[in-house]
Amino acid sequence: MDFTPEKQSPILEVSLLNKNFGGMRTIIDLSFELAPKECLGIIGPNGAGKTTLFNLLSGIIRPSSGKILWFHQEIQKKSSSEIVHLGIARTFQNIRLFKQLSVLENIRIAYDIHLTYTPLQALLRTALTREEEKKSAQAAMELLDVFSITSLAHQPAGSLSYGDQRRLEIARALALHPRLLLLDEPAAGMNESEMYQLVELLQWIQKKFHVSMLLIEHHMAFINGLCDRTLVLDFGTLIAQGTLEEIRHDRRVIEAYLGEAVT
Amino acid sequence: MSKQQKQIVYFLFFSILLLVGCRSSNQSIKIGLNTELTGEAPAVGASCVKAATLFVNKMNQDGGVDVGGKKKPIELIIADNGSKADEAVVVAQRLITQNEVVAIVGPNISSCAVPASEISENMGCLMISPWSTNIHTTTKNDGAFKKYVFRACFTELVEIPLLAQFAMSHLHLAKAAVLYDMSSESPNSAAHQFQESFLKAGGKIVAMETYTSQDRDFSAQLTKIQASHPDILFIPAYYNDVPLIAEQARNLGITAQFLGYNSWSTPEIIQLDSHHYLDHAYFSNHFSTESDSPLVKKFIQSYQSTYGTAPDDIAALTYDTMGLIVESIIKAGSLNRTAIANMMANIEDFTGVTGTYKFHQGNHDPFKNVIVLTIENEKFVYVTTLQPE
Amino acid sequence: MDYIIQQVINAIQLGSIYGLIALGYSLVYGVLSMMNFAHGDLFMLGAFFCLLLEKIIPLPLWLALLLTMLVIGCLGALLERLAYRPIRHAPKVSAIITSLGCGLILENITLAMSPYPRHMPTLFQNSIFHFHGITISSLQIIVIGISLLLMILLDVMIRCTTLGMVIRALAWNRLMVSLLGIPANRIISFTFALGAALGAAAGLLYALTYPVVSSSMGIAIGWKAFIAAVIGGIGNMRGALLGAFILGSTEVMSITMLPSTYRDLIAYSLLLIILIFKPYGILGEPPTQKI
Amino acid sequence: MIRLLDEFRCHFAMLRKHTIGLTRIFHTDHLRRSGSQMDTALISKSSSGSMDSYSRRQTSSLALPHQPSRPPRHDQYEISGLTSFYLVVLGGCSSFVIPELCSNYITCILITLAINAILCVSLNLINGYMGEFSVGHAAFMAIGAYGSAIITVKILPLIPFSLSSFLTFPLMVVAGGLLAALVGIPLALLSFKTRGDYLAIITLAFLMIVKSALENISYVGGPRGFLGIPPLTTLPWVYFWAVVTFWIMRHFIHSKWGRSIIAIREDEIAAEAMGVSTRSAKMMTFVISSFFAGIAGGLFAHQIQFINPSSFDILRSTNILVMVYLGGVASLSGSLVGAGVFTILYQILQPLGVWRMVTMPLLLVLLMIFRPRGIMGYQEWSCFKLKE
Repeated sequence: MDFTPEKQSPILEVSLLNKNFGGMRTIIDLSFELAPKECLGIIGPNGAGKTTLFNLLSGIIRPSSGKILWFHQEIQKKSSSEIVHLGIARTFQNIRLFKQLSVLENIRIAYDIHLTYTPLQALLRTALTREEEKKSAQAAMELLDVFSITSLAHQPAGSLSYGDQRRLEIARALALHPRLLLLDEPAAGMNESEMYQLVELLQWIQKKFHVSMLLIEHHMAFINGLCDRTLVLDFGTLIAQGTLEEIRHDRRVIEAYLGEAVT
Repeated sequence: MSKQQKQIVYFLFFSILLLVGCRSSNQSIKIGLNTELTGEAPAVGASCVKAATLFVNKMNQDGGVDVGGKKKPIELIIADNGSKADEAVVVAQRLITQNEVVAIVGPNISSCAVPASEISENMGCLMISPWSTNIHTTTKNDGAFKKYVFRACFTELVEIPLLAQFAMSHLHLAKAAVLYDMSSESPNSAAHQFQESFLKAGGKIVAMETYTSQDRDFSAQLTKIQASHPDILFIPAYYNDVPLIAEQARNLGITAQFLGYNSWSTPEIIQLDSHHYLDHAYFSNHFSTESDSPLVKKFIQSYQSTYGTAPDDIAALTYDTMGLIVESIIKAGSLNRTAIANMMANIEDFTGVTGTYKFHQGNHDPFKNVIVLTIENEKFVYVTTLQPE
Repeated sequence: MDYIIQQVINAIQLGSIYGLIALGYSLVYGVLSMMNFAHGDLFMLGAFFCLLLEKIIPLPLWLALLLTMLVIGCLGALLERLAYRPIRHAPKVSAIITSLGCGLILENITLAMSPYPRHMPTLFQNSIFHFHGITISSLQIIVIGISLLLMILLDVMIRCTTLGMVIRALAWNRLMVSLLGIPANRIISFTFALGAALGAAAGLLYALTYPVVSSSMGIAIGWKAFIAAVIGGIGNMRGALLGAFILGSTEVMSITMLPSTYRDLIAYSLLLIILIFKPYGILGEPPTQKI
Repeated sequence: MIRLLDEFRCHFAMLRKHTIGLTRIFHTDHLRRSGSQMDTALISKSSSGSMDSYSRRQTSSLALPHQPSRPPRHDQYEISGLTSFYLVVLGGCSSFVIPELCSNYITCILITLAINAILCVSLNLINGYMGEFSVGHAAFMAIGAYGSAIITVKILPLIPFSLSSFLTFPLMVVAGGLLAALVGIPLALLSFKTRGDYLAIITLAFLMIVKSALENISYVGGPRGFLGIPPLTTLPWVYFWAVVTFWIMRHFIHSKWGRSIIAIREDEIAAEAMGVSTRSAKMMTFVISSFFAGIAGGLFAHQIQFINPSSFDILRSTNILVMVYLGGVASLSGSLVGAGVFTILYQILQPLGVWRMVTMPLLLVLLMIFRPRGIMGYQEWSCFKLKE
């Protein structure tokens, strides 16, 4: 099988990744690669280890063994914030916004990784600090405009509707200017039309910002609209990968979803 | 002027008005009482207030104090310092500048008295601590006495060596253990003073154990003390800890003679010791209710009839402090703070309920006898009087 | 050897009293995840109430214990109803501050009413046994006995009864429990009452052992018992006991081996060391968080 | 009689007018924490900014039925930067004038108020902005107090030439603060591993350790206390330090680090996922907070002239906590209000004696029930906000 649409060296290589919680093996010998600008979908039944994989990639938990290479650099031992600085941003399955802060502040906190002033400069509020702060506020507003939630800029993030919260979380991740975006069920809780709007938005984002994407989703239509390739996880192992069409006819995938009786 | 600026001006104007406050003056002699009504030693403050009120009522019934030919009543201003150093400072400042007192009685606890004395000294207002035994209450860093600060009690430098001597020569006991409250200032210094004096007197210290304020379980320390088989157990501790220590010591089988110092003297100690573990314990004190002096008898009688209890040493010392202040006001013949303080320094023969006061040669610590008491039948019983050399 | 055994007895006695108070902290924390800093003052009130009771009508120990537990238990429930329930949904910190405030109120009301320490009357004839240089009093045996009995009763109640199951369920998911038709508020009040009653029992036993009762006794002992609960893993009943005995024996041991001035220094350093290696106490589990 | 009533009503109306005016000056609105002018400017700018047609179509098609965008209110009572500068200068002048005009007692209360405000704002950084619960703040204060006192009393006399206290005093206070900050580091390290209630206990244990250690060090007087500290703390000095503290705090809060600790308060994992290095943010917060607590300690030592370990017990920590939560968490103005209300109430309630100790916590509990965030929780007077 030809895994990569273009013959380029992969930006993310995961090899023989394992994660044990106590005696539970949630990720078993997982290996895959991600090409630049590729959008990779991850599907699998509940408890397959999809979110655990994201937690491993984003440094929230450490793998038991195995390697994660990001531009040929091992990142499996790095902390979450270091990984963000290397260009991997994520969203969460159960939205983790800073709920009491305003929408604008949520974005600005993410944008802060681009600010370069030193603590001393911050305490003295030098010209550089003021200029950078101003720029960051502007950039945050522009980003809100892209997601058309400008009018909500001063609402507390927790008061937003579910769909808006999802979008805000994606906007917040984009403010980090990542090269890889990990989206954990971005369309959960959205209706059909909202979902299609999100697909369009994500397509536009991918083109505009040149980001690769890795997304967990249950809606096949969503995956179909966005992803170049799809990985299927079951009980922590990779049971299939390829285009959606290829997967759809894979025996093991059907077994995993529908049980062994159907062949 | 814009509306906004106007408002700021208003705001500042009102706040300055508020700050300047109101000042009043009338014809009474104001004496401040800076004492510990709350905090770690409320009993001390309560006795202090009782005695001072008793004194003021008596003086006012007699028509007041003769100041330069005019009789003026005394007004007592009672303030609580919460047994805290910073509060004591604020209270001292308030008494001096807001209430415009001519003299301050208290604080009693050294940790409050030392910082408050600095305020009195800087602002030139007489302050007499009835009960503080820390040398730094009346002396500056260089050892010289503060001009405006006195005390009505003897210091531990006088008391403890005499007590150590008493233990050696009267009781003939030479092996001592000490259990003291290390986090309280006075017991801590008394313990170390005792260690020094007792060694000098030829005795032996077999154990020095400590606890911190609020502790109730002393069994571990006492077990350790028991292993060293002392003849004397010296317990410099506040009155509420002593009965507990005594009980736990006796229950553990310690038979040593208990010895205490002036912190024991509150009658509360007897009430707390309902099983008489403290019987025949000796302690040094400022004051004994068994004196034959008519002055003392009269004081005890009026105190008893007013409050229903016998006065303790803090009450007696406060009473004397008030007497000292009035004495120097009469001698000075004016309400000038400096004049009163100068007169105070020259008092050589004031007889109070706790003995005769002498402040000679610029010494602001009075020259007084130490009384030894023992506890028998729920009473403090007079044993002997120790004369300082 | 006698010396060591004597110190071990001292440690057990100290530990069992810390344990009884620590249980109250853990019980309330387990159900509401709230640090009830007023617990130390309920402990103090237990001692005061019993003192008052004995002044009015001299009662035997068991009756005094029951009555004290009952009354202070009700007081605990009242405190929960008046002060803690209105802020149950407020930020966690305001609950902590409220409990600190309630503690101060209780302490200072007692101080205002009774500024002097009081002597606790004895409720039974205390006899002292000496063998081979070791001293044990009947009081010590009774105190340790009652503490252990109460601890076991509580453990059995939490583990084996329906009520205990509901309390444990509340600790996991309060909303779900009320959705199941169980009157969660009443159970929470009851848990508070239970915690307060345990504290009061500890107060009574403490006052019997160290018969001077003062308004400030709650703070000093309360904080120590709280630390004991944390060492063991707060919210965990057995952990609270373990922590209490560890703290008690550390205190006694540091006095035995070193100059007693270093006792607090050592006891609290031990706490820090334990929390460095076991950030959630010895038996405690880190709060699970779904990411 | 009626005339009297009328007069009274007149008076009351006037008073109300002034109060309203005052509240408007210190305008509070938590939704506008980030400053309104800037945002209006940005909205207009970004909407006319360059965006390709695709995205514009997106925008229109994506638009959900939102509430119509609120035009930001313009407030005529907003204090401009220049006015607040004048206010600060005016305060500075009055700090020189007040000790001359008013009694020492008033001066002393104002000094205490300023020291309390510094303590309060430094604790607010940890408890309010970062959302941790520290009960050990008195320990930092103690270290600052002892540190600066040691330098003043023991080390300065060793220097052969004499320096004016005007030069040395700020240095000593800063040295005390630095010492406290140094001791804050291990506590920050512990805060990496633990959170919430357990961290509260760690800070408590830390306080006990510091107090117990001070009691055991005879060099600083042990339980007898440290004597003979010169009375260098004057109203202008504390005013200066309070202004410096609030100024630096204001800048810190509105910097990226300030935002990052607020993010930690809201959600630590999300903050980490947004590139916030929680470790360095926590370290910085603890160091800054303990530094200013140390400064307050140094000022306190040179005000009271006597310090002993029991001055820095749990009760003092509790008092600082009360001020923070009374005034309001995560608010600089709240810290000022909290310290002010606490200090003044404490003096006003003095005639109540023991019952004062009941009234204060009772007020606190009522406040927690009816206004759990404190007087100014999460709100800010405009003079404490930053223009961008």
